[in-house]
Amino acid sequence: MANPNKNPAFMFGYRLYVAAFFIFLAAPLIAAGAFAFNDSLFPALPWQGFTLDWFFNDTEPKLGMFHDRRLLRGLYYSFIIGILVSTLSVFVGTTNAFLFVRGNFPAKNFFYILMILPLVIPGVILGISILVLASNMANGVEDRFNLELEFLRPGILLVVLGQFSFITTITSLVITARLKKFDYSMEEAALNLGASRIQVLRSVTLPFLRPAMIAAGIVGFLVSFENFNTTLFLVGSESPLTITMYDRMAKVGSTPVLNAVSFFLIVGSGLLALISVAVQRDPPS
Amino acid sequence: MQSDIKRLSLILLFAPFALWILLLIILPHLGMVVLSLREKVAPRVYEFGFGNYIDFINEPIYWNTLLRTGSMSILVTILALLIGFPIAYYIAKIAGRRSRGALFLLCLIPLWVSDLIRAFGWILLLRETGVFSSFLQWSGMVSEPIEFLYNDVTVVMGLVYTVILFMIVPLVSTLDGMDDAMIEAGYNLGGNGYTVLRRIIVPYAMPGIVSGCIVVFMMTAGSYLTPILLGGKNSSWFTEQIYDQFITRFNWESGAAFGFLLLAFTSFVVWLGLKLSGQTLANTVAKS
Amino acid sequence: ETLRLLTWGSYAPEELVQKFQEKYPDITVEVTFSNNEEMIAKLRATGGAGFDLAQPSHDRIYSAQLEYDIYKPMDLSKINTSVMEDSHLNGVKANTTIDGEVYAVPHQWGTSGLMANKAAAPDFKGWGDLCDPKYAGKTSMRLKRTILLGTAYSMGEDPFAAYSDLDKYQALLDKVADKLIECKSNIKAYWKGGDDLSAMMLSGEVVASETWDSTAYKLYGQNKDIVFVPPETGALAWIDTFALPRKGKADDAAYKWINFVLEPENVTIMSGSTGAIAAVKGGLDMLPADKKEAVTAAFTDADIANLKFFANIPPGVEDMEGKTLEKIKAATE
Amino acid sequence: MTNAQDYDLECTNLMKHFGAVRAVDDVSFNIPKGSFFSILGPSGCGKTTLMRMIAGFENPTSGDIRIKGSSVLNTPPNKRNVKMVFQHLALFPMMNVYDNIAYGLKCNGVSAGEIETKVRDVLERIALPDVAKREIHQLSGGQKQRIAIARCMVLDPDVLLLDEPLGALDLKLREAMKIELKLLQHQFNTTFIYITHDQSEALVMSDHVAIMNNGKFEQIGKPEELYHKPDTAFVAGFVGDSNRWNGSVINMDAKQIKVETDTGLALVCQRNPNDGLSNGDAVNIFVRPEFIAAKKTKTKSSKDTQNTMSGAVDSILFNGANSRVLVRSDNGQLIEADIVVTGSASDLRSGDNVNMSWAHAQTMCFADKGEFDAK
Amino acid sequence: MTNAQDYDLECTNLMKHFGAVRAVDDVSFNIPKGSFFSILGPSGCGKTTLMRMIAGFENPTSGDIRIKGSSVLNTPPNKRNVKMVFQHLALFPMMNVYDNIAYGLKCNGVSAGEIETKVRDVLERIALPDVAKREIHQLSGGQKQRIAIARCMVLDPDVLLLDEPLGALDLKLREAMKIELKLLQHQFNTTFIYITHDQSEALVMSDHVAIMNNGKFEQIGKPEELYHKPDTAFVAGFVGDSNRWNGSVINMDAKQIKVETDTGLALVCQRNPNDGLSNGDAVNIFVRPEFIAAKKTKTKSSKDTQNTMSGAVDSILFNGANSRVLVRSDNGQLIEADIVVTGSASDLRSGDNVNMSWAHAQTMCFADKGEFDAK
Ligand SMILES: Nc1ncnc2c1ncn2[C@@H]1O[C@H](COP(=O)(O)OP(=O)(O)OP(=O)(O)O)[C@@H](O)[C@H]1O
Ligand SMILES: Nc1ncnc2c1ncn2[C@@H]1O[C@H](COP(=O)(O)OP(=O)(O)OP(=O)(O)O)[C@@H](O)[C@H]1O
Ligand SMILES: NCCCCNCCCN
Ligand SMILES: [Mg+2]
Ligand SMILES: [Mg+2]
Repeated sequence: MANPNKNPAFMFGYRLYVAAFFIFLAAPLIAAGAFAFNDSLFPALPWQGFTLDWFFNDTEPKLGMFHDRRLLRGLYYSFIIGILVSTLSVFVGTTNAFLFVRGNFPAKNFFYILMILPLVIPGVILGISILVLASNMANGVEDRFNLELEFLRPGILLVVLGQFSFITTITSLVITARLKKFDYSMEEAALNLGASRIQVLRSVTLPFLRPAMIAAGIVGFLVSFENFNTTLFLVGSESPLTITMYDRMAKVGSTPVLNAVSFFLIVGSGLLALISVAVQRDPPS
Repeated sequence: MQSDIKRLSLILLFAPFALWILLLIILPHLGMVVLSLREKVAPRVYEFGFGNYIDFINEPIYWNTLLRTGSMSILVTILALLIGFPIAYYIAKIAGRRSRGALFLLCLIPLWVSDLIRAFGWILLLRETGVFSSFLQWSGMVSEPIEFLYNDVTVVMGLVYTVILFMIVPLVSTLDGMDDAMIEAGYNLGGNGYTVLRRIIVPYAMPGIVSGCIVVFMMTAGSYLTPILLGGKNSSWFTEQIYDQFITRFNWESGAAFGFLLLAFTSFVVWLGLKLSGQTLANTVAKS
Repeated sequence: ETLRLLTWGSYAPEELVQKFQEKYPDITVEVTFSNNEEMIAKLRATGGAGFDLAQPSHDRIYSAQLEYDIYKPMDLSKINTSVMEDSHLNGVKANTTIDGEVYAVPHQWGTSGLMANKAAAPDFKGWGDLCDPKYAGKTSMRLKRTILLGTAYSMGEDPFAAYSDLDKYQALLDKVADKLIECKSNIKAYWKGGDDLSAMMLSGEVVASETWDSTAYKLYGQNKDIVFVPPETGALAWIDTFALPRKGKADDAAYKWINFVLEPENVTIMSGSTGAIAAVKGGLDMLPADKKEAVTAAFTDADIANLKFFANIPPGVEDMEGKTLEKIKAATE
Repeated sequence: MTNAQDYDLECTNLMKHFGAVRAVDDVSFNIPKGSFFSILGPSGCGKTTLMRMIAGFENPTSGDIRIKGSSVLNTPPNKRNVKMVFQHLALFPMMNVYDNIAYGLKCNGVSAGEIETKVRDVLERIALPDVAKREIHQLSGGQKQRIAIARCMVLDPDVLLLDEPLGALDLKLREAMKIELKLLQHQFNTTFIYITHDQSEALVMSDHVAIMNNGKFEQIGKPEELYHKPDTAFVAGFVGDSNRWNGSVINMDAKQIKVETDTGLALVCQRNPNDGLSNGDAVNIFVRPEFIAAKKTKTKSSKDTQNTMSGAVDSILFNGANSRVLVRSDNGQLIEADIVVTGSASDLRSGDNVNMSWAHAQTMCFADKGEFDAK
Repeated sequence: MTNAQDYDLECTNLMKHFGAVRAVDDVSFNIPKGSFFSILGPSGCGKTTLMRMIAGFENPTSGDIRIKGSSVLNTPPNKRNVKMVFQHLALFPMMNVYDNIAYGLKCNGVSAGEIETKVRDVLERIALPDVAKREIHQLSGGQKQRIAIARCMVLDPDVLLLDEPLGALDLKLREAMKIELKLLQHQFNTTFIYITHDQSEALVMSDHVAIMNNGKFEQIGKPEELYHKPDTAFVAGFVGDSNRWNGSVINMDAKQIKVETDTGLALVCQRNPNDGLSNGDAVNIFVRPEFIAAKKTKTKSSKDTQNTMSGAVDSILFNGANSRVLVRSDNGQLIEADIVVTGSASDLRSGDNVNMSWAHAQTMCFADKGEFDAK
């Protein structure tokens, strides 16, 4: 305990503040989740009784989320995008980690700052700048060669690239931090014991990085899953879940099915977050 | 031969980095700047010029919105720091070993749920017929329903809510690295609670504070959903302005100019903050 | 084969989609919900790719096509135009013909006007009433061009007539902006989609609002006090259309969908979902009973005669209106 | 407590319990003005807890702490005139040397001019006059150490607490700092309370040493007393190296005890007046290596005031001045004795037969409390 | 190189330059089969660099390295049969003990069955038969140490290199592991090359020790030789404690040198045959504390084979068996001598007048190369 201030009244107040803060943190999530079980057509008070219809019912008007094809398709796209983004960004994050921890090249500091930059560029701007570039290229090619490069048009690929552009910074930082803790002599020890360079990488270095790679992958997946700002500009006809939900909310009308999705996501993300924390925990040494 | 291999592997490692930064960050931003320098003179006819920027300067609505976004983002950053610091301190320094991990996790959970759901939750709580208002009426504290939504205070609160985790996480990690003995030494040498906070804890946590502030400020200035969904009739956010240029006005040229202006403006604020606090990007954001 | 639909919320009820897919088992329907501005923006970004059928309103096709070239001409021979109400069909054709090619056909029509809760606001009748201090804090509107036009009418002007002289139109817009800025304090919130409006009306948070008639009809089903009020200066009429994005890849499926939803029993399902009236002969009668009741409760023949159809937006106007809206949004009371 | 003023620090019946753990268990002691007092004990015995109570970071469960005669139980840590040097020093990395030292003075509201003078002065006294403007990370380990002490001493404390301040240093530096610390204490003439689990630190530097075990003080005394006249088996075993046998009392008089070891050896030990032993009791017997003379067999000269034993040299642990010989006694036990290796022909060699002898007076014997069973 | 096979490792004129730094500077040595060879030197003298060249992690600037008679300069590190125990051990935390030990065997393509046998076997030999399934973090410091050695030994290396493997351990454990390492080396009967800057480690364990300074070997010899017959002033000063004077040669014969110290003292030193000294040369004189007898003044018994000096006891550095007395000689210099403190009345006390004496033969004298000027 690092607070010699043992004044009990002060500590009580402090604890109360901390408790209030966590209530503040949880409140909207609880609200968003709880109304999923309200047997009403509107996500609002009064409480009409408990129901699971918003998850499992298969007929309108109370179409449950597991029967709502559009939501499920959004979920599916989110999933695909998340997997692609996290795989790609873990890969590049890993090469970046090696580059910046092991590599020695001119202007390394400058490049390192470049690597961090995407994290602080507003997502909206990342989205539009990539949209603009891709469209310009596509239009240019179309005008000149009369060739339609469909992959440069809003769609899954651009969404993946847009999210990848800043999620890679996150994965790079996570994996770099781990690689910095790597005791280089471990590689020398493996070489000394007779392993080839490839064997060293496969049996010592990568296994050491694995927890960070898994954690980075999960973080990347979750950030991708919840991303809105960047995706908004890059989405084509395959909308991921956040966009689907937003459209539903803003253009159709929200029913508690959105709460059901929220509940589902809160629980799912919570579990994933727990896993990522668990894999990263080092054994006590 | 040894050095050839080294060079080759350096190139192989550099390639993905270079492709990423060049194709997804640098070129798009250059493209955006180039686009922003195109003036529309007639349908499908464009000319090079600073017209979009001149429009921005000539139209108080635009720069007012940018200033408003900037100042509210600074306010949100300060509030997040003030609210988050005691929490981070509690987690890093006061909570017991086991509850520390749990509290930290609790802090993170909202992070993994999208803005949309969080804003949705707030709407359910705060609307005139929402949970709060109903509760206040039920408890007899008020007789009329109260609308908590659609005002700047709610927007600020919602933004603080959305970003505070990005303040707490770097703070916890810097405070965690601080030897408890340092605080005790501060008291032992005669400091009171306030001196220890001001002269020891805060200076020590400075990299974390700055890092948290940068990320929070940038996220706030760049946020879209929260101000849109919780904001009232008077609240406009610069990202919304950009969105409108792109989406409802089909004016990509001025949208690109706005995007560039937002980036330049926020970067300037961050640069100023770094200068004032004597920190650098590399030893703050990169560390957390 | 996939049919990618870019349309309004509720314009592709699940029931109908299922039915369509049963009829054409090799076609899967994917729906993206949008609104007029976003439809154009999306198609502009994709250069007209990514979607096979879009449903912008009749007034939003001509200039968008001129400027961004996002649609392809329609092959009317593949559409069962005979079921369509001629006036609508001809109106839309007139609005969307460029170089002799027709770019859209009508689907449903409806009006933008007012909605009021009769119990709380019995004498609500014109656009101007939204700014009546009597209802301070209890009215709402959508900050889009409809309210600009409506307010212009309520001030005794004819905005569509002013389209021909953009300077005059700008002057009008400035007047309208002043009026709406002054009105701001009276408004509770600007609604953004059908949903927040419904919630505010049903909960009683607002008692009157600018609205699409279809939203009002839906609410009428829940609360008979909530009715659509055609403004005394005339409701603004719109026709949502079918248009083919330039790089759509499933034109046949698109035509199939168009013909399919114009079949009488499907019209009823569609209107049940949207609240709008199909632009087919006898469309009004194909409304489900409750909607029809709502329409008849709302409209007299005089109101129908007084409809003001949205005129094509000439180039430049969109920008002027956009700026005006921004000004209103940014103004502080 | 008549002349309480002679003591800088008095602790009476001090206790600290953490739940079921009695970290500090009824400890009383007084420390006279200006002395160097060490607390020596194994890890986890409660040393740090005791020190933290004195500094005010923990509240005692019961008992009293008096500084310069008045109780400080209700004085908050920042008001006690007891300064502390932390194990990892806890220098403030965001301040330079000057600011680190000036910190306490600033907290006390001392004027800038006076601060300047005092800091210069204390830097002179620790022989580092030129480092004022350095950052902490630019100092060597030993310099940091001295700055940490200076930072406290500039405040002129009644008592300076040092919690294993040498623990983090490397071997050579630790040796050098031992001497230096003692000199600094002379310099400042302030009471130092020094915590350590390294006996050589405690023995070399201290005027008095308290041996702590399991939250209790086992013995307080001068270093030589502890080494030569330990009160308990724990102290005998913990302070200094020794050869140890377990055995039992055969018979005894007022001055001597005859014991037989478990290995069948008969030994005569010095009697410790209050040992409370009686015939047949289990005992631990200790003999320090430096008191065992190991001589080649030909030189046979045992007096009857000595215990003797014969064996063969198993190995020589050559370590310069600290060399040892390991002798395997005839009944198979390994015995350690100090030897001087001169490099000449007279040195012992592996395999030599030797006689070992040591005085009865150097044979220590204590009731066996089971402390050494685990080994 | 006729019987090269008798040497496990030969280095000839080995050099390694990093830019202007000559980390290893023309070093040659041969290590006979099965011996325990230590390299002892101050930090930064090039020990690690030398070892890394042997292991293949650095290429020598010039010179040759031969293992079992054949040069390994062109053999990559993973093909050299030289295994290495790293300072922080570098055990693989993501593998358990078994997999750590099996790692090298797997890399060599040994069959699973054989691996099993070999790992069991080596675990037996390091007396840890039951830890195979443990994770690394479940081991104590000493156990980790032994696993790191086992991991190398299971590969049956020609030479085992150990780079300060005890550096990270705490004091007590380090003492215990010293003995243990020596035993393990006996066990495996493999050549160990052991790097350290701690002289007591080198002296206690090694068959031969090389003293390294500034990239060069100053002397190679048995521990006793280095201690008692150092070749250079550096070795005399670095190995063991000593009292040192600077002085100059007055006159000399084949066996002895007469010197006068800068403080005016006349001393007689043992002559080292190849010291290359002549009259008037500046010299460093060393005397080890354990050879100085400090007796109370009444016992005056100086022989003419001894140097003598009188003074008064300044302080007693009591440290049990390693106690020292600091005597202030009549001309003001502080001299350290070992004493045995028995706790009896005959012990020296501060202020006692004493005579100090030591044999001419124990007085070492070397040409002054300026190494000690800085002090
Ligand atoms: N805050 C605490 N809560 C519970 N138990 C504690 C606390 N602080 C110390 N202890 C326990 O009290 C006992 C004494 O701890 P203390 O830190 O005083 O030992 P120490 O003698 O300083 O040990 P070391 O030499 O390892 O520093 C230990 O058993 C420890 O686990
Ligand atoms: N890769 C390198 N580049 C440049 N100089 C180096 C390199 N490695 C070592 N040196 C220098 O070579 C000298 C010898 O270093 P080395 O690590 O061999 O010393 P050491 O004897 O092992 O020291 P220690 O006991 O501190 O480990 C030092 O001056 C060091 O700074
Ligand atoms: N300004 C034209 C409005 C067109 C509205 N279409 C409305 C569909 C609502 N569900
Ligand atoms: Mg302690
Ligand atoms: Mg080294």
